Formats: sequence, structure tokens, C-alpha cells
Amino acid sequence: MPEAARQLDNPLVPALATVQAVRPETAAGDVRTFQVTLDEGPVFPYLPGQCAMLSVLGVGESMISITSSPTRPDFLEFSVKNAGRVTGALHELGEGARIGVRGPYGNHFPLELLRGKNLVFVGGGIGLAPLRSLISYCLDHRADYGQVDIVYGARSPVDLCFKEDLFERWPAVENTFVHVTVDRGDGSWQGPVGFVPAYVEQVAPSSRDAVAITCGPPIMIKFVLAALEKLGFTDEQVVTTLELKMQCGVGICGRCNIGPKYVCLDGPVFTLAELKKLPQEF
Amino acid sequence: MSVAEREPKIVGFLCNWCSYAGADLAGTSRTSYPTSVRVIRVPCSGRVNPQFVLRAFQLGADGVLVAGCHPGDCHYSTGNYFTRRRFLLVKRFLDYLGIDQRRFRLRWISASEGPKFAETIREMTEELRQLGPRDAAAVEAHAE
Amino acid sequence: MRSEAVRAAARRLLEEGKVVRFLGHAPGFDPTSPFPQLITRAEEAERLVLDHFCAPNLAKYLLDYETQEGVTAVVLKGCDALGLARLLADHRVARDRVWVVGLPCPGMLDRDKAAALLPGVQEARAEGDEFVLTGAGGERRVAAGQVLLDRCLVCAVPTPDDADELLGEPVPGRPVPREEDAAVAALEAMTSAERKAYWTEQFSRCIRCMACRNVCPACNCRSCCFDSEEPRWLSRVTDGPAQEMFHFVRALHVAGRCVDCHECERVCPMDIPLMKLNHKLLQDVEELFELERAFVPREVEPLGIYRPDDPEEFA
Amino acid sequence: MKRVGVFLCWCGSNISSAVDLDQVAEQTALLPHVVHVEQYKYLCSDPGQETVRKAIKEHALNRVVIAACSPRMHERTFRRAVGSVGLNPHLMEIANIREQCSWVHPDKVTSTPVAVDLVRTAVAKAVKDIPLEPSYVGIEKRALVVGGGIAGIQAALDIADSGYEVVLVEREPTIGGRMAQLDKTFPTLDCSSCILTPKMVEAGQDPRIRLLTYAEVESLSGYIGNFEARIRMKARSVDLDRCTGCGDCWNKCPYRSPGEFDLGLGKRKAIYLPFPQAVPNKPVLDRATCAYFQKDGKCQVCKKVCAPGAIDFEQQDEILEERFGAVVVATGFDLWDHGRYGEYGAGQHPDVISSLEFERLVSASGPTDGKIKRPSDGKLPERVVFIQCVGSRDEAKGVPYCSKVCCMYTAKHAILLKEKIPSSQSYVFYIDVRAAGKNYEEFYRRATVEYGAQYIRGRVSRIYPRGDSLVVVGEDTLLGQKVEVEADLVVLATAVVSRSDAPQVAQKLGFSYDQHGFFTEAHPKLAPVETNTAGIFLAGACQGPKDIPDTVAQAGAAAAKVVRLFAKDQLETEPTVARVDRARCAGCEWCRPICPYKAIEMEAVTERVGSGQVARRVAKVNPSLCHGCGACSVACRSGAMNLLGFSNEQVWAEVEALCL
Amino acid sequence: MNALAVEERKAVRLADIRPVLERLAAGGKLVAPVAEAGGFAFRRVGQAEKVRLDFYNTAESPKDLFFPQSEVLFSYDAAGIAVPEPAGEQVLLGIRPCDLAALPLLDRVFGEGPFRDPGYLARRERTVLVAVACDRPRASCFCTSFGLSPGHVAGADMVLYPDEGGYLVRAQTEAGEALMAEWPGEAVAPGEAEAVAARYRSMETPLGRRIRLEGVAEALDGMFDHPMWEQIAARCLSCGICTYTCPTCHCFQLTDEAKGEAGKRVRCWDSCMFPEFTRMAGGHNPRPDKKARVRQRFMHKLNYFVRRWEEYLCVGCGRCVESCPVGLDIAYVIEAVQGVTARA
Repeated sequence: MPEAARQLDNPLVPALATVQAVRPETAAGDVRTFQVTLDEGPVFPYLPGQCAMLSVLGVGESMISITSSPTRPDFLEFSVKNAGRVTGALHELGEGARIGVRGPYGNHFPLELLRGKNLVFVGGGIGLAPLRSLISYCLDHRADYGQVDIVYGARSPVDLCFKEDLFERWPAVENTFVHVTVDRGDGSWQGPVGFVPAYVEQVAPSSRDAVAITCGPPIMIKFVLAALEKLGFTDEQVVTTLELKMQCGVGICGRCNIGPKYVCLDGPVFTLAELKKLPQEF
Repeated sequence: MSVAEREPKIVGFLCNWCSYAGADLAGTSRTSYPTSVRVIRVPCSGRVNPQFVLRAFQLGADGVLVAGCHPGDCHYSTGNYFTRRRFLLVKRFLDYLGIDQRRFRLRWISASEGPKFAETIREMTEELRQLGPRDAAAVEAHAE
Repeated sequence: MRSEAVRAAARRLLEEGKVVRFLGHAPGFDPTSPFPQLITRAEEAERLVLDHFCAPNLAKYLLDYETQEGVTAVVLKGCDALGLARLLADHRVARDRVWVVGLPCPGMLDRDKAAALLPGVQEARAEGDEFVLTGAGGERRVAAGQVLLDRCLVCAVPTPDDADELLGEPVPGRPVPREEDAAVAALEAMTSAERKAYWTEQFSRCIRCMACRNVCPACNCRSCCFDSEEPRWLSRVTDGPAQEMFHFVRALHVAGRCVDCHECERVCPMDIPLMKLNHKLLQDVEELFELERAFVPREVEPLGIYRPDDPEEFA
Repeated sequence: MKRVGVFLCWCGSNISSAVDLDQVAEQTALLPHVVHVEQYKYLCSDPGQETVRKAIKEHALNRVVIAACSPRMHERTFRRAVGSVGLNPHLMEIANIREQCSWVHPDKVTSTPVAVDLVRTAVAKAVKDIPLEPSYVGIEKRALVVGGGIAGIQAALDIADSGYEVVLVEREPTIGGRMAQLDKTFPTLDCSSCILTPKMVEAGQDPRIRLLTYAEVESLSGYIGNFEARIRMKARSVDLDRCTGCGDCWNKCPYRSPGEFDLGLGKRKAIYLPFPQAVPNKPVLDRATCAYFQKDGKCQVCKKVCAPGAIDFEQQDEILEERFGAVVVATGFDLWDHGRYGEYGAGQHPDVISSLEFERLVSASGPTDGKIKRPSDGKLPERVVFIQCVGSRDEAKGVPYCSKVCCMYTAKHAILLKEKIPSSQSYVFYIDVRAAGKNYEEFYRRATVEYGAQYIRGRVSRIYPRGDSLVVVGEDTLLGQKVEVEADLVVLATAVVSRSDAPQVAQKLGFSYDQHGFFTEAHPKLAPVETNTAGIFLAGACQGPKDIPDTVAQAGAAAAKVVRLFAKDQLETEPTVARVDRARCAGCEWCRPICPYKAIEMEAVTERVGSGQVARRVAKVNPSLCHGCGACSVACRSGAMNLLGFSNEQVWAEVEALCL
Repeated sequence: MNALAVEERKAVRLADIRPVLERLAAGGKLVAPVAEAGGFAFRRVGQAEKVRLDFYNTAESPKDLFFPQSEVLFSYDAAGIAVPEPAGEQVLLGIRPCDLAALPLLDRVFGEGPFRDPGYLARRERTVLVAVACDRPRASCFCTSFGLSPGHVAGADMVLYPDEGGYLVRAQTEAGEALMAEWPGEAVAPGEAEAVAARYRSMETPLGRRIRLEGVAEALDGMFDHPMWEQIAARCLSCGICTYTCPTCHCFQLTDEAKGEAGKRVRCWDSCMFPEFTRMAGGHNPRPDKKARVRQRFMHKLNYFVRRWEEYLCVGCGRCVESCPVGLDIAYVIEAVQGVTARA
């Protein structure tokens, strides 16, 4: 056992893990959800918002947010968009594949801040992945929160992620409302068409006793923040997560810092108030 | 297997139109040659990036063969003229870095020169056998 | 040496609006290592110097301003101007966006040589074929050959031939005995195994800082193959094969394109004899393809053309 | 996710008897991404291909590796098979374990590891395969035919007859070419102009054919389906629209000079019709021999007599720019200059003439009205020596190849001589007689048997004058003795050589030529009328010595290729072409001069830098011009230029897999 | 643990250091300065005569001995992951005060944060540090600006003080004492040793270069968007000389080397000066230009690190001054910052 113990000693050495299931997440095929268990021992404890480093041995590592909820501790889930070398290699993997996992990394959503509040989730594209962990967590502790509004959009109907959650599981929960839009519709799309920021204004969730949590592409976040401001959300009432290139996950390698803050340690979750204090270099 | 008996490994980049066809002809006419060579088919000898050649050496190839149409016969008119120029230089440069130039060969082998292909492999294998492993220590160091 | 002249030129060009920025040199932490200086206002011209220690080649900086408005003035020595010629031949810089302030160069001094000859050297001035070094340690008169940079000893092109203005009268080139060829010949005389050992030792010092690449006017790609992930032409690991690959490829990618400016070797913090690689290729290019002065950029480079009667060694 | 299926072919026992395929299968199954391995006796057979197709569906394969014979044999077969079940055909790789393994390493112990390596390498490449799609370009359905000899005429007529427009460019003032200079044709002895003239007329009258005589192609750019030609109309000094071809001008023109058409044996005027049947049947004014232009600017006789006022001394060269979809090159041949044989009189003796000169002498419309008068004194020759292989098959002084037509026309000359001068005797010095062709051998025998031509096997070593006749000294190698023949006329069968400006023409039009200046066909057997430039085809002797039937056949073939191209509305190009990664390309243009097909041009792209837009130049590959040689991908240092199908990633992966 | 004050540790005088070097070299664990290509470098030394104690600062810092440029983190194959054996013992002889002072900074990064790096810590633990008081500062040195001095040798197990033509050797730790247990040489009274040490501590660097550090970190708090960066960065070559020769820079990347089914993950140095350093897979680069990268490097050293660890990430060794081909060194930048504050 000393060998194995030493392995975990080095924070940069991953634990071996096995892909238990792979789910294509979008009809477009560029996002897949991997359900993963560790080969030795149970899943590490984590909280919504945290990330883990996934390894494809021989290819490399990529920091991926955990999309499962700690309330369901049997496995970890990661939704991965095929965007580069490592994520591309992950997409090559099927059930039973061996990968490496290390983590959890980073802070988590401010659960204390959210407790008792109305929650407004605003997600775009694959940005729903980290939110999904929190949404599941909150809905599993439904009594602790007020009204939940989930505003989500994707480029087109084929790019929508987590459709089962969006259209079946979440709407079925009491006092929970899901609003889905697409930038561009297609023949089969019956729902609203338009960009997420505009749609948020249209849905117009109340800022009273509410916290908005948003994640998505940078350009979307920029306009969502403006929309939320219009709706009366203060900087303290808005929470977002950031994504930067990371290699170590432990605040050393020097890539993900924004000023003195390391996204992998101090982030990825920031309130808008915190974010505004940082240099605009992300 | 002792070092002396070890069959050298040759990576052969053969142009599709002449040399690959020449190697095929050696096959069709059942001209046997040593098993040392492994062929990578490229459209033209001009497609062979010198970086491929060094990479092959570094990964343990004892010799590298680039073969193309005879000058003037290039399927793409001029590709092999560039190949010749490039590898005149590369051969010397490899040698300058300590990779014996006898380990690298560029040969013009036409589609009808099956025997020449076989003979080239025989000659090269023999020469490489005499030269011995490229740099036993270096190759092993990399392999570990 | 020509500090006043360069300041005057910078002032004039910026004041007249002929250029929007001026690339020259300014004093470094000690006067023997001036560094590149960009100025954009005439009043900043005072900062500029131009003396016998202004070795850095400024041509490569022109790439930084290719997408920016306005003409860039740049101080170039003869060797530097070949760097510009390289960038022009590679279509990386447009000539009409550059104003070349040419320095007919009497040779630049090697600060290490100078410091060895006169510790604490601060200044140098040319007097005929000699240099007078002055500094805290007094004054010393030394032969040019003792103190010039190696490249300047054999400089064939001291005066830029493509300058928009010249700071002084053209300087004749030194007869070129190509001493570097002897270094190449010495290596060629070794056995293959000795050469392998030699280069392994040299390359093992490499820390892959990429300064040689980044300073080289011929290494002007927009994205370097060394940074490519797929295929990974170069491993990030600094082991023997990767070091060999790095130096092989770097040298080969400038084969027939190297302008012989020696900047790669000068900036190398580990003193790897990179010019021994470049010179080997330069020599072979000249010999095999019957070219003269292959370090002068030409419209089509030696590896971009062929002759049906090129040497045939591969029958 | 990549799912590779590997199929091992036994090729009957061709592979299975020499390679332990079970072991190959076993080891292959362990490779990453390989999800299915299967063996089959004949993969190329219909059931074999069906096996592959079935497995693709059953195992959801998205990459296929066929370990079988050479890809040169069945790559297309398996690409089609894979494509037929919806998989992109380029997601298939072949490991050649027959020609390059089982057939050359017949011992299972040594061959099996080779096969394992080759399959592993093919798998590594397949994993890096990406789907490739052809691209399409439109086609300008007009053809350019360069050269108005029989080859060009025939090609033009065939293309026009298929309904497409043709521009026929001829640099002489008339079409007709070499065939118009001939008297009769072997082996039938038809009158050459009798069979040519109707075709010339037809070409001149076909509304879809535009004749541009006295014109030359200056340059050709573009690519298959989309060529752009610049054509120089030389100043003819005659307005063709006004000219009626009445003949007054050339009848009245006071200046005579040696006529080109008659090889200098006859004279023509400064304004002249090259020969009576010329098409267009309108004259040209040769400024080099015209007194108006050369002397005093006064003469102007032609202008004065020309009723329609067609003479135009001010006419300038004119440049036409035209678009074409295909080009047929039919620029013909020249004859070797026998002046280079000092022993044959160095071209100085008037009665040592070339065979083409003999054609003109024997032709009824020639300078002697068909009377074979020898040039020196106009005497009818009694004893005529014909010498074959003058220049041909002579590596030392001439050309190494056989000119193909000389044996037959010499037999024809012997016959014609006897017919015109029954008392004459012909002697033919030959090396061998090559009479392969329908009715050719019979024709040659007629010359010897019926017309009494005396064939002497051997080379002539010397010709020298004696009195008013010539002494021909040679050796009869059959008898092994020296022979000397006294002759009144010696006719040399000089070699057929390329036009002296053939290399320039090839360079101008953009295809290759051989060391003799003949244009190179794309493949000597399978693409004999194509050039290596798509869309440019060859007809006639510009590609190599040919007789008339071969020339006409090739012209028809070239026309068929053009028509085949024009039958499509769009051209599908090979997908294995170079591709530029614009983000990486620095626009250094290093790839450009290296491309043999001029397929690379530069384009401007704009991109966002910070908040602004920046324009820069990057390389762009024209997929219809690119042949996929990959030279550019090696020239490109940054890796921005890549070759699809043989990409950097693929070859790199192959090297790594091979050296594992 | 036998915790003695330095003053009570053993000290000896060596008129001739050669026998000691020979003994160390014979042990096979010696790393020491050797002459190499016009300068000096720390290398594993088998023959004592190669050791050059008359060296001036090496081109590369000795950080490579603790944080190697390429370090295999683990190897893998079908069976699983294997971590390499920790490094063996070594004796690093000749570390100068500046490089010595860099080690506690790296210790913080690799040993005191939320994560501990076992490889680094093992090498630290297993290395006996034999410092040499600095008798050969260069014109580029400015360690005194950071409160260091040619005699600042805290953290060394043993110190060699060049003195009276030989060396005064003083142990500072148990490990140091153990190493010199069998060394020849006459014992020196503690007072005498301390006097020599004190003399070195009070030495100035020869050119007396001093850079005023006061208030730099604070000033930089408000200078993220200062136009100064643009000016400074204009001449940067975007090479990694400064970061790779720096004894305190520690950016790295992880890279996988695969050979078939087996392979290894290697940690390699990386540099915040390289454009690719922060470029994301999709192409987005939060530090897209030289300005952002140069600013990051100096902000990290002079502000971010200070905010996190309350120390500057620089020891004034002068390597970037010496090696940067375009004079873009940290001393220059500090002076530029001071210039800005002075003007303000």
C-alpha cells in the first residue's frame, strides 16, 4: 500500500478511474457526458462548482467542471465539449475506458449565500455543466431555496445540452421554472428564439431576495451581466464561474491567475463584486 | 538476439507512382529481400519532410530510405528535383550531427525497377548491419 | 559614435510625421549593453544612443508593427539590413511601411571581449584599425581584431544597401576569410561518433528558451512548428532526442535563408555554438548549388528552386 | 469516438500461406481503437466487400483498415465499398501485406512481424484519417486547339461536331500543316491534299469553329475548366473581312522570295497565298520581304490593285483574351537538320535533299508541278539514293529514337519515283525496315518487288560529288562489303524532331516535355493524350513521331477527352489536396514557387486583433489545380500547409507506429 | 533533534580544499560549479579537479536540481501508474547566497501551499547545501537590494568562506556538521568564524548597485493599466531566458509522452513569456500580447507573490540582467516603477 499512498501524495498524479457510461449530450455531437468512478475507493468529496483534472494518458489533461451533484455520490459526471487535443481524445473514449482523475479543485458556489434565496440560473451552451451540479444540489435540498428559474440557451436546437433535465426532470420539481431559448431555430423548434441576455430580460426574474448564477461563453456573460443589472441585481447578487487554461490545478503553474487570484484555487466561482476588483485579464 | 545478429530496421518512404510501384513489382515478381524495411507510402518523394526522417532515426530506425521517381520522371513533374536538393543538404547535415550519412539513402527507383528496390534493401541492410546499431545507448535511453 | 546623428534623425522623422515610431537603441544597465528602444515622440529622441556596443538587430521588431498604422523607422546596420531583406523576401514586412536609417557600421564590439581587455569598460571609440576603450580602469588601445564581435571580423556587408538614409559614409566590407569555415571543417574532420558526442554535449545545455528562434529574422513564421500540438513536431521534454530535433529543425528551417547575422548565437544564454550549424548549411548550400553569398536573401531561396543538373548522388 | 475495423485478406493463399494471419489478428486486436478484426479469403471479391460493409454496420466502424494487396491495386475498390455504406471513402487505409510482405518474405516466421508492423502503421494512420470531400468547379465549355495541322483540324472538328465551340489557333497564315506539304500518303497512295482539303474547308466553315490563323498563344493561365488564354493575332496587313481572295494582289506583287511552304524550292510573292487550297483562302503580307516595309514605303502595288481595299499597312498585332475549359495542343514537328552530317555534304550540296523536299518536288502542286527535277540543274534524276535513319537512331549526332514514319514514306518515294520516271532506279540504304501497321509490310514489298527499289542494308558513310552526280559510299552489311552508288539525287529520311520552340510552348502553356522537346503525356500507356496539367491534351507529332492515321486517332482521342470533360456541368476534383490553416499561415509565399501546378495563390483575410480588424495575406490552394503532391507541405515550415490524405499528423503517426 | 545555534557549530580552516573536494567527488553525490562554454554551470562532478570554486554566478540557476527542467511525474502502461523512486542524496557545493535565498521562496510554492510537491521536497531534504560566501559578485548583481549580501547564507548546511587564501568552513546544521566530521583542517574558534562571516555579511556588491524596493509592491497595486507596460514590453523578444535562468521562476507545464500503450507524464518548465502559455484550445488568449505577458511576469514577482506570501519573488542574482538580450531585466522594471511613483 505505500506505493499507492505515495501516488496520491503527489497532487499532480491522477487517480485511475473508469468511464462507466458515455452519453452524447447534444444532437450536434460535440458534447458528451462521462460518468466516471475511481478505481480505488469512493468518489472524493466535493461541492457544486468545483472542477477536476481529467487525464487521457498519453495525451494530456484538461480541467473540467464537475456536473454531477454531491448529493448523488456514486459517481462523478463531466460534460465535455470537444474543443482541443485532450477533449478530443476524451471524446474518443467509450464505456470501460481508463482515464485519470485528480481533484476536486477550486472553490464552490457560495451555498451559504444561496440558502433561502430565490435562484436564477442563466446558462449558455456547455456553460450549463457547472450550473447543473448546483441545480441538482439545490433541487435535492428543495426546501432550502425559494423559487428557482433556469434560463438556458444554445446556438441552435441541436446544441442544447441536458435535454432530459431541462424538459423533464427540472420542470417537474415544484416552484421550478425552466426557460429555454435558441439563437437560431430550426423546423422542429417550437420554443422561443433569441439570445440568452435578451431572453433573460424577457423572462425578467425578480431580483428581490434572489441570487443569479451564470455561466456560458464570455461574450454571453458580458451581456447577461448587463441584463441582470437592468433587472436590479447588485454585484453581490450575481455569481459566475470562469474558465482559463490550467495545467496544475494547484496554484503553481502560473497560467490561470487573474492578478493575484488563481482561478484554480480562488475560483472558478466569483461574485460579480469580486470579479470587478480583479484586473480585466481573462 | 545479440547485437550483431539483430536485423536493422529501415523506414522507407516511397513515392506512390514510381518507387512504391517498384516495390510492388519486386513483390509481383517474388523477388525476395530482407525483412528489415517497413514502407510508408507518400504521394511523392517531395512529400518527405526531413523532420519525418530524423523522427524515424530517433525512434530507433537504423536507416532511412527515401525513394522516388528518377529525376525528370516525377509524376508531379518537379517534386523529386526538390527532394534531391533538400536531401543533398539534409544528408550532410544529419552526418554533421553525428548520424552517419550511410544510414540515409535517397534512391531513384522507377515502377519497373523492382530488382533495384530489392537490391537497395539488400545493400542497405548489409551496410547497416556492419555499422551496427545507431547509438545503442541513446536508443535505449529513449526507449525507457 | 553616432548618437547625435541618430537622435537628430529620430527627431526629424517624428517631427515631420514621416514615421510614427522609431526603433533605435538606448543605454542598458551598463553602457556596454544597450538595448532596443522604441520611441514615438520627438522629445524622446534624447534617450537614443548609437555606439560601438549596439549589436542587437532591430529588424525583427518590424513584425510587431505590421498590423499597426503608420511607418516605422528603424536603425539598421549592414547585417541587420539583411534581416530586413529576409523579412521582405518572406513577404512579412512591406517595404513602404519601413523607413530605414542605415548605419554604415564600423563593427560592433563584443562586450565580453572588451570587459576582459579592460575591466569596467564604459565606452569605446574607433581610431583607424584600433579601438580605444575607456572606463573606470583607465584607457586602453586595442586592435580591432581583438575586440570586435566575431561576426564583425568577417563582415562583408557593413553598409545597408537599401537604406532610406545613411548615418555617415558607406564603409567597405572586410575581406572575408570565412574563419567560421575552419570551425565547420574541424567538426567535419571528426568521426561520426565524435560529432554525435560533441553535439549531444552542446545540445544538453540548451534550456529551450527559444531566444535563438525569437531573435532570428529568418524565423518569422506566424506560428512555429515547435509550438504545434498536432503533430507534436517537438516534444516539450528536454531530453537528448528532443534537443537534437529542436536544433536540427531550427537550423534546417533557416537553411538557405540564414542571413549570417549571428544573433542567435549572441543571445544564447548557454553559449551553444549555433552558428556552427548555420555555417555548415550555408557552406553546403553555396557549394552544392553553386551559389555565392547565399546569406543574402534573394527572391527565390535555394531550397525553393532546383536545377535539373543539381549534383546527383542518389542514382 | 474512433472504431477501427481491420480486415485481413488471405488472397486465396497468396498471403495466408506466407503470413500467420491468426497471429496478426491477435496482435492487431490489442491496438488502441481497434474494435473488430476479421479475416476473409478474398476481400476484393463481392462477398469479401460485403463482409466489410456488413461489419461496418454491425460494429459501427468509422475507420477501416484493409490488409491485403497493394493499394495501387484495390484502393479504389475498397474506397467504393466503404463509401457504399455511408462511410467517407477516405476513412479507409490499406496495409500492403502481399506485394510488400507475403510475396517477398515467404517465410512465416520472418514475414509475420512485418505484417504486424504494417497493419499497426495503417491503423495508426487510419486513426488520424478525416473525412475528405471532393470540391467542384464549373466548366467553360469552349475548347482551344493549338496547331492547325491534321491533328488540330481533326480535334477541332470532333469537338465542334459534339456541339461545343472551338477556337483553332495556327501560327502560319493557313491551316493544313505538314500534311498539306505531302504529295501522296502511304500505304494507299491517296493524294494527301485530296483527303486533307475537305477537312480544312469543313473546319473553315463550321460555325462552331473559329479559325485564328497567323496567330499565336501568348500565355495560358487558369486551370481545367477555367483557362484563360492570351492570343496574339499577328498583323497580317490584310483585312480578312474585306478580302475576297481574288488573287490580284499576289499576282501583281513585284517581289519574289523563296517560299516557306515549298521549303525554298519555289518562290512566292511578298503578299502571298501559301498554297492554292489554303484556308482561309486569303493572303498574308510578309513584311520582312515587302518593299513597302523594307525599302522606301512606296511600292503599295497590292494596295492599289485591291478592289475591296483589304490591304492595311497600318494593321497592328492584336491581343485576344479568351476563356476555355480545355486545351488541345497539336503543334506538330520539324525535321532534323541534316546539315549536321558533314559526311553527307553538310547540307551544302543542292542535290542532297530531305524527304520533305522530295515531297514538294513530286507534288503536282509543288514548285516543279510534280516533275522531279533535281535542284541543281533541273535534270530528271535516273539514279536516286534514299538514305534512312538520318539523325534517327543516332545517339552520337542525332536523336536516339526511331522516327517511325521514314521507312514507309521512303518506300512511297521509291514507288512515286518509279511512277514518274519509269527509267529510274532507286536505292535505299536502311538499318532495318520497320513496317508494322496495317498493309505496311505489303506496301514495302510492293516497292521492292513491283517497283524494283533496291534495298541495301547498311549505313552510308560518305557522299561526295563526282562530275554532276553524287557518289554514295556505304557498306552492305548483309554482304559485308563496301558499296558505292553513283546517284543523281540523294534523298535523306531525316529524323522527326520536336519544334525548335517546343520547350517554350510547353512552359507557356504549363506542362512538361521530354529531353527531346516532345510533350510528355501524363502516362505513357494509360493517359497517352493527357498532359500532367489537367485539361490540356495532346494530339499528333508534338507528343512524338506519328504517321497520319495515328495522328488522326490521337486527335480523336484528345477530342473525346475534351468532350468527356464538357459533358459534365461541374468538375469533381480529388479530395486529397493541400489545405491551408489560415490561422497559422504567415503568408511568406514559400509554397508558391514550389507548386508545379501553380495551384497556390494568395488571398487576403481579415481577422480580429484586440478590438480592431486586421487584414493579412495567406496562401490559398485551388483544389482543382492541386494534384496532391505535397511539396508545399514540406516547404511550409510552420505546418500551416498540409496535405489531406497524407497529412503531417498521419505520416508522423505512421513513423511513430512503425518504429514502436 | 540536536538544535544548536550556528555560533556553536563546528568550524575549520582549510588551507587546501582539494582533498575535501576529492573526497566529495568520490562519493558520487557531488554537484558543483564547473567551467562550461565561456561561463559556469552546476553539474554532477566525478573528478574534483573539474570543480571551479573561482566561479561567478552560473548562467542557469541551481533550481534545476530541485525543480528539474523535465521531471517524470509518473509512467503508465496497461498495468497502471507508477511513480518514480524519489531522488537520491546529493551534495550541492558552491551555491551562492542569492540562489540560496531563492530556495525558501520555492519551498513556499512547492511545500507550503495547499499542496505539497513530494518530488521537490524529497530533493530538498536529500540535498546537503554547501554555500560559498560570494567573493565574486558581478556587475549585474543587486542582491543587497533584497536584504541579502555576499555573506547571507541562512539555510545552508555549511558555508565556505574564502579567507586568507584558503577557506574557513563553518557548519550551520547537523547535516553540515556530519559532512565535515572527517574533514581535515584545524578547528577554528567560534568567534573567529563569526568574524569572517560578519565581514561577508557586511560586504557590498562591487558596483554597489542598489535598487530601491520600498513601496514597489504597493505602487504596482494601482499600475495594472499603466502605459509603462507597453513601453517596457516593446522590446521583449518573448523568449524564456529570464524565466528559465531565474532561480525563483517556477511556471511549468505537464506533457505526455506516449509510446504505444505505455508512456509517461513529464513536468517541464514553461514560461509566462511564451505566447502559447495561456492560449486556450479554442484560441482565446487572456494574455494575448507582449504587454500582458511582460506585465504578468513582473507583477507576479513584485506584487502578486508579495500579496500571497509577503515576499518578493526575486533575490537580485542578476541573471536576467546578464542574459536578457534586450535589457528587459527586473532591476530596470523596478526602477521604472519607482520612476513612475516619483513622478506621481
